[in-house]
Amino acid sequence: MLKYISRRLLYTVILLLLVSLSIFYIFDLIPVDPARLVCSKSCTTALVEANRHRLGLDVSVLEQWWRFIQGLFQGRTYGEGGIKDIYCGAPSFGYSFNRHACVSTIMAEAFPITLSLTIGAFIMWLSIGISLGILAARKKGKFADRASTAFVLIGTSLPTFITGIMVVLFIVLKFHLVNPLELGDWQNPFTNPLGWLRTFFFPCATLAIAYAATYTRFTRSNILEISTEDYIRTARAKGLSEKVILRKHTLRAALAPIVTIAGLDFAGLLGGAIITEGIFGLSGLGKLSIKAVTQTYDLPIIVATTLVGSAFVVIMNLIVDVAYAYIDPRVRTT
Amino acid sequence: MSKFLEVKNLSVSFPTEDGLVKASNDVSYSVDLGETLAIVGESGSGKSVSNLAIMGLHNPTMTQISGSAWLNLPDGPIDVISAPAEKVRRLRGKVMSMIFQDPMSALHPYYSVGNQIAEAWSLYNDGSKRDGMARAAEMLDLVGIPSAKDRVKDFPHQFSGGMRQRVMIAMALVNNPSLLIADEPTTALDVTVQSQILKLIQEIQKEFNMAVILITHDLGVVAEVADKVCVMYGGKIVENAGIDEIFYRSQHPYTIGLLDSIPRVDKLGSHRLKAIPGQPPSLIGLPTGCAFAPRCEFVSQVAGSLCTTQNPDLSEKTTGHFSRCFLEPEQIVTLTGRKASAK
Amino acid sequence: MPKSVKDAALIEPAKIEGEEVTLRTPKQIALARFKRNKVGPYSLYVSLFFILAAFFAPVITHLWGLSSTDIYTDGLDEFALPTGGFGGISWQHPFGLEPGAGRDVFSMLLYGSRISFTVALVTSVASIGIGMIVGIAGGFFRGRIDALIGRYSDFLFAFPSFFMIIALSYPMVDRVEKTGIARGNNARLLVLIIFFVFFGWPGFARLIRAQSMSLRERDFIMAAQAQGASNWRIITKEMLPNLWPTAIVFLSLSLPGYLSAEAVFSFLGVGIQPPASTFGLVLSDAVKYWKVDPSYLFIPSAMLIIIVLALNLLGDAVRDALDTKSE
Amino acid sequence: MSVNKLTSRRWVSITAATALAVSVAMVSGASPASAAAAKGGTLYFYTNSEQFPALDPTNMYTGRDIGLFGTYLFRTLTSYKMEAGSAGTELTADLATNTGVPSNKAKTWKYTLRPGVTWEDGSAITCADLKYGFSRAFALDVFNAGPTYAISWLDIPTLADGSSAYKGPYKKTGKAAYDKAVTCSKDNRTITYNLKRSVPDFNYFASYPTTGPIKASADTGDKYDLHPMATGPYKIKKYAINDELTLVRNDKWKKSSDPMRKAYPDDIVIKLGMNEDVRDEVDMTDQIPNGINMDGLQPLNNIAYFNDPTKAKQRWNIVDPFVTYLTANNSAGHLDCLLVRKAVFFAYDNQSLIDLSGGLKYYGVMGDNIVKPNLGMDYAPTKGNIHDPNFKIGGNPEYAKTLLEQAKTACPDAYDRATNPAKGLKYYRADTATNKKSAVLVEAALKKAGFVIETVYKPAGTYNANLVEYKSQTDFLASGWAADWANASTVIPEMWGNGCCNYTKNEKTPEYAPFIAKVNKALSELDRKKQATMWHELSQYGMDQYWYIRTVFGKDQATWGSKIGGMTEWKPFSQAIYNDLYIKQ
Repeated sequence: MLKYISRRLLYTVILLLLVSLSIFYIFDLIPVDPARLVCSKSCTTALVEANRHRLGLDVSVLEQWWRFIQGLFQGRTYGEGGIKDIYCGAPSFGYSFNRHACVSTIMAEAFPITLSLTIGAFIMWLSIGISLGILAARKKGKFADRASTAFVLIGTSLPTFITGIMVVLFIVLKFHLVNPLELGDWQNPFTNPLGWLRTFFFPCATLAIAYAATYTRFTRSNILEISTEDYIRTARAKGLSEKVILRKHTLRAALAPIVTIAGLDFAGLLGGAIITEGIFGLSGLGKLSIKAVTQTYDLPIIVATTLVGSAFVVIMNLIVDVAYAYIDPRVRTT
Repeated sequence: MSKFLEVKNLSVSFPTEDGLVKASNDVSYSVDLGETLAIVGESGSGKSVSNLAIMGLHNPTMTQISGSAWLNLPDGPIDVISAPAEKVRRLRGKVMSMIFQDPMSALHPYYSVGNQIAEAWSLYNDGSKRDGMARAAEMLDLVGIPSAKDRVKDFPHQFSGGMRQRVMIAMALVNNPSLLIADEPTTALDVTVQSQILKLIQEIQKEFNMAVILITHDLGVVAEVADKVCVMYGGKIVENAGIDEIFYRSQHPYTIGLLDSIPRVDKLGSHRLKAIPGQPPSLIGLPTGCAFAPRCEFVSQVAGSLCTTQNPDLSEKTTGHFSRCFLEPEQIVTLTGRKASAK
Repeated sequence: MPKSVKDAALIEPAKIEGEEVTLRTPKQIALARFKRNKVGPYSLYVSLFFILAAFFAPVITHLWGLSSTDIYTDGLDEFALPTGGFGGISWQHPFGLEPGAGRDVFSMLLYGSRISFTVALVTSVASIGIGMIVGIAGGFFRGRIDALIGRYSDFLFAFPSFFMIIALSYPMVDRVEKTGIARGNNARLLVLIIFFVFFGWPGFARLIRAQSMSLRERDFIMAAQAQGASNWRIITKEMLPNLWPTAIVFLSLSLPGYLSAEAVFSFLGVGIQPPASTFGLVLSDAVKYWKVDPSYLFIPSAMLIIIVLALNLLGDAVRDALDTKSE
Repeated sequence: MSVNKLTSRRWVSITAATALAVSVAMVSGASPASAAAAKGGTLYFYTNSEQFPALDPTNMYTGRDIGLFGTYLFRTLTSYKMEAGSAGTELTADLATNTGVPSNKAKTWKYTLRPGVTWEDGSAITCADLKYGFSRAFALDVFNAGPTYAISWLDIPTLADGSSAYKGPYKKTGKAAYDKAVTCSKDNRTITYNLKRSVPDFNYFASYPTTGPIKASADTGDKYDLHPMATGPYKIKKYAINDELTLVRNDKWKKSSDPMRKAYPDDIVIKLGMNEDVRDEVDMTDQIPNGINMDGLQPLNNIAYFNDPTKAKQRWNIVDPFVTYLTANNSAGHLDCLLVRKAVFFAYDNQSLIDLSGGLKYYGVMGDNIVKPNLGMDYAPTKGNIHDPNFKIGGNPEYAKTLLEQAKTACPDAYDRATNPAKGLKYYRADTATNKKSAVLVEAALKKAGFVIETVYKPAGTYNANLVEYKSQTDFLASGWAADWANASTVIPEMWGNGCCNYTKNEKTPEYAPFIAKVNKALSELDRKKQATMWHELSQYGMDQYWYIRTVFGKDQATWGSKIGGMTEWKPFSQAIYNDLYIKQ
């Protein structure tokens, strides 16, 4: 197992290196010149060149990438050549001249927000999705089945930018549940759990609405499928009660594959929930990255957020595989 | 009324879009402690259905059941068909157990075999998890799994098919049940393993004095272990008799056909295997009359094309030997005798 | 024990112990099961209705005497809001007028769903096509091909596709326009589809790969191999017929997914642009008007919900019908 | 500074400088504080923007921010009087003892610091701080958003590539020249600026934070933006982008050295990154009674809000300093044909476009000049354009067609581009929701007149930065401008001449040379009245050329909570007199 994990870790590192290199190359292809973007109106060629140097874009893509990798381990000084030097310690993801801060600092501020949002939403959608899925499977073909399917599907069919706005306008603000000034305020869940809950409950619920349907349907169909398995009949033949069979036998097997999709969804969200964060004023990774990509064209932030996003996916893939091996003994030994 | 299990007029049917499927039709049989009853038939003959109903393992929403199945327990008889589901559940695993055809899929892949056996044990016994595992090891040892103590923590996929069936048996017997229903327990196994398993069932039956119902399509298996035999065809019992009666004086053309289709060591080299012509009943457009009539080579022997117009009753041809055929025992003897001469 | 048991009636035709004994083909069985499903046929009719409506948008709007590009400013007040109740709903404008620009919402939605369906359909079909080929190649030939495909799809999975689409859509559209293949919205449509397919196929390929790996071990494939059938023959004659049910289910479930995805990207300003009017564009515009013109938000929302719901339920019904295991 | 006001009403895009409004501005709703102003409480602002374009004074060029932070955080040598009405457009001394002493034909300006003025750390503000602050604007590689008047005015040699010989305080180059141009007295309290040419308006420029003091020892370069040192009555406690900016009282600030600032609230919190729909709902339901919406409402919500009689005292609708316009690309291969440009003008459906953005009442009215009437004497109505009998506000496609028909023979190339389906006109626009909607109207109206037009959407965030590049590719650009102070010299040369932001590409047209000659003459004209007449002529000249196809005189609305007291318009910025704001107890 240990050998397996270490081999996977190595693979993960290689994959991340490749992804980061591709990101550098892809963004080099984009016909937007960040050096010109930050050039003032009295822009001269010399100034553009100076900007390019300051942004570290005056070397080949490969070297840019290499410097980036070095910076990750050694820290890096930005804006050499006269002006006050800016040093970002390891792991340095770069310096954002738009936000006047080291990207690692910015990311460190945004990450707990995104993490809270993701974990909260994850717990909510899993509990909603799985419990409705169980309900639907047990009442297959009956009203409860159809009602729960319709409920989650309606929730999913509307894009988040509609459901989110609805939640804010018609629930949160309408009933004065959260002071609009505190909307999106970061609260430490350990020192102020209530405040944290106030900030994150509704955004999490919005995301959960969007995701729950997949899990309801997945749970339902898996339970129905597993119910026909021979070993469930065996369990019944043993004299186990239906409750125990569902809990111990059916669910264990039916929910095991959910680990995979849940892990990937979770990792995907860790990269940022752009729309939800925007609506609820949460300054998480999603809002950070979308602004960098569409507005400021802040290359260091783009690289950092995309890389962190894909790191989550890759690492979560690893975790999922290990977790799956833990759950399913058949995978463990092969 | 002293047999341990008495099944009376048990009918099991499934309502479907195309109509009511009478999978098991007015079936009656009995089996006593220490006795092995074999139920024989091709796939689709309804041989499993009635036993699943006895175990309460049928899908209650999709099944219609009539008739009764009495278990004569020490504290009084109980009809498992009409008893409340919860009461029947409390009998499962304790009084009656069942093992299934495919040991590959009948064990939960995520739990160790010891865990699964211990779970069955702890349902009816007080004791810690450790006690349960100890008991599981004991049972695995009993069913002949080598170094059972080390293997309790192994998972089903780490066992071979035969070993898994042994695990199933261990699990079924962990609470010393009085009735064991074995549904094609050897079908999915290698021939060499088959007889080992059958031997195991036999031994255990003796040791625990159980009633055993062995469901199979394989008359070879029946010959090895059964005391009496029910032959089923098209959802009905067509012949019901003691083992010797069935093998040496079978009264139904279907049984005769089945017997002819198995290799016989005692007649090695001297006979050719014969298949029953035609298909098992498709049950679509089944002719009025005997369900076996379309495949029966003796139809012409019955006067007035009775076979195709009227369904014969299950009647006692000789003492304790029931058959569902218009032909009388003498006729069968002559007919098969003529056949025998051909062999 | 009774001596004789009187037979009650004939055994009803159909199945016993859940084993098929009829002579129907799998297709017929699936069809019968689908028809038996209470929701399936209705969701099919609803989906077909909307798809046909989208396809015949020009005809329908013409018959109604409308145009999706005409501006009915007469129906707007000094602040460009529709006059009359419920967003200006009338016989002439059954879904009312678009606040601001004054287009007919009915024809906007018809034409819009046309684009949305195009994106969803083309993307799904293309993803399935590529996924099928790659999945079979990986699952059937295994070895180095499989490893290569696996690594590549790992790479694509790890890629933050969402940002890539957002960041790259402008330059990509530029490039497409420069090649002269397509211009304007057609170029954007093309780019969106390319992106969706590019990041979409690995998911389906994995599914197919797993299936073809298990199919490969099945007796009938072994039998075909034993008879010396060529790989090509095995794939086309033996594997494909067993894989298409998966493809159909995937199709019916990915359609609504891509409909929503298109909506989200339009909302974020990537993808199709006005004067076209996809669901995403209309909805993201309607959010701004919810207070003064709620029906402008309600109608497209309801329409999208109905379509997505119908497609999802259709997918479920198809899956249930093709699933040989359940029931 | 160019603006892209048509795109949205959010303040990020309104990055132009200030305007001196001398005409009568329409103020509705707002009335001078009737209740007694009181100290205390927390004053909230909220905005959709995630961060301020700049908090670093050197980079600060947004009118609103100059007013806001000039009141609360940064003191400058001079300041506009924080008073209602036209008094607000007058300068007063702030850090300095007077509004400046010009000499040598206004080529030398001298300021002396007021005694007792300090930094937030208690140290005294010195001439060296002023000199250092002024020098930072030369470091264009670090600060690129502020005004650049300092570079073009100070008596420092210019290099061959047009840039200044002095490269700012972070580099050694040209330091001697700067030290000569800006000098400090021995007591470090008096600063002297030596300019290349006469600049009688230098005192106005001295109200810009970019001219204010920066303490060299506290300068952190690029990072200074996150926590600039305060000289005003408040200092920064927390600035978290996308979260909030919190100002608390600066206990080193002394009323005795600053008679002007009132500093009523105890704290000022600016909530950043609030969703637009949430923000509008907050306004409409008064959920933050002691808060002010910094952005204005979205057009539709704006209408709903202004129709609500209970909100009468929580809103105003004023004429803002901006002119928004549609620039034609006058270069060859584009719209180098007056007839085609005119045809576009007459084909335009201005009514629908204005309705879309809030109607004549809230968005603005059609303009007839590049100079807005707010500018006073420099504005005069022009002839032609919207006064042409053929002009219809909803568009006159028939007339446009006849003009196009004439163009067919007069300038076949431009005609071909405008009408050939294979070519067609291109309109580069920022990719925003409102633009998408208006594009529908623009395309429909032009198609009606026989044009072929395609809207090309460009990323909103980088749109302004790329205007220089776009201007030669597109046929139209939408933008906006406000005068830096009350002289058309900060408008006409900048927009049509060789100033910063001429996107018309008119340099190669035959009409340009005579125009620029007249502009230069006007710039050097010392008689203000004569100069105004010259500006009238020049605006008529440019409008006749249709270098700008259409102009709109914009309006601006503000809304605030029920507990906000003291909301009065501050003319130079079309913002509140922040100094007067207080929380009603």
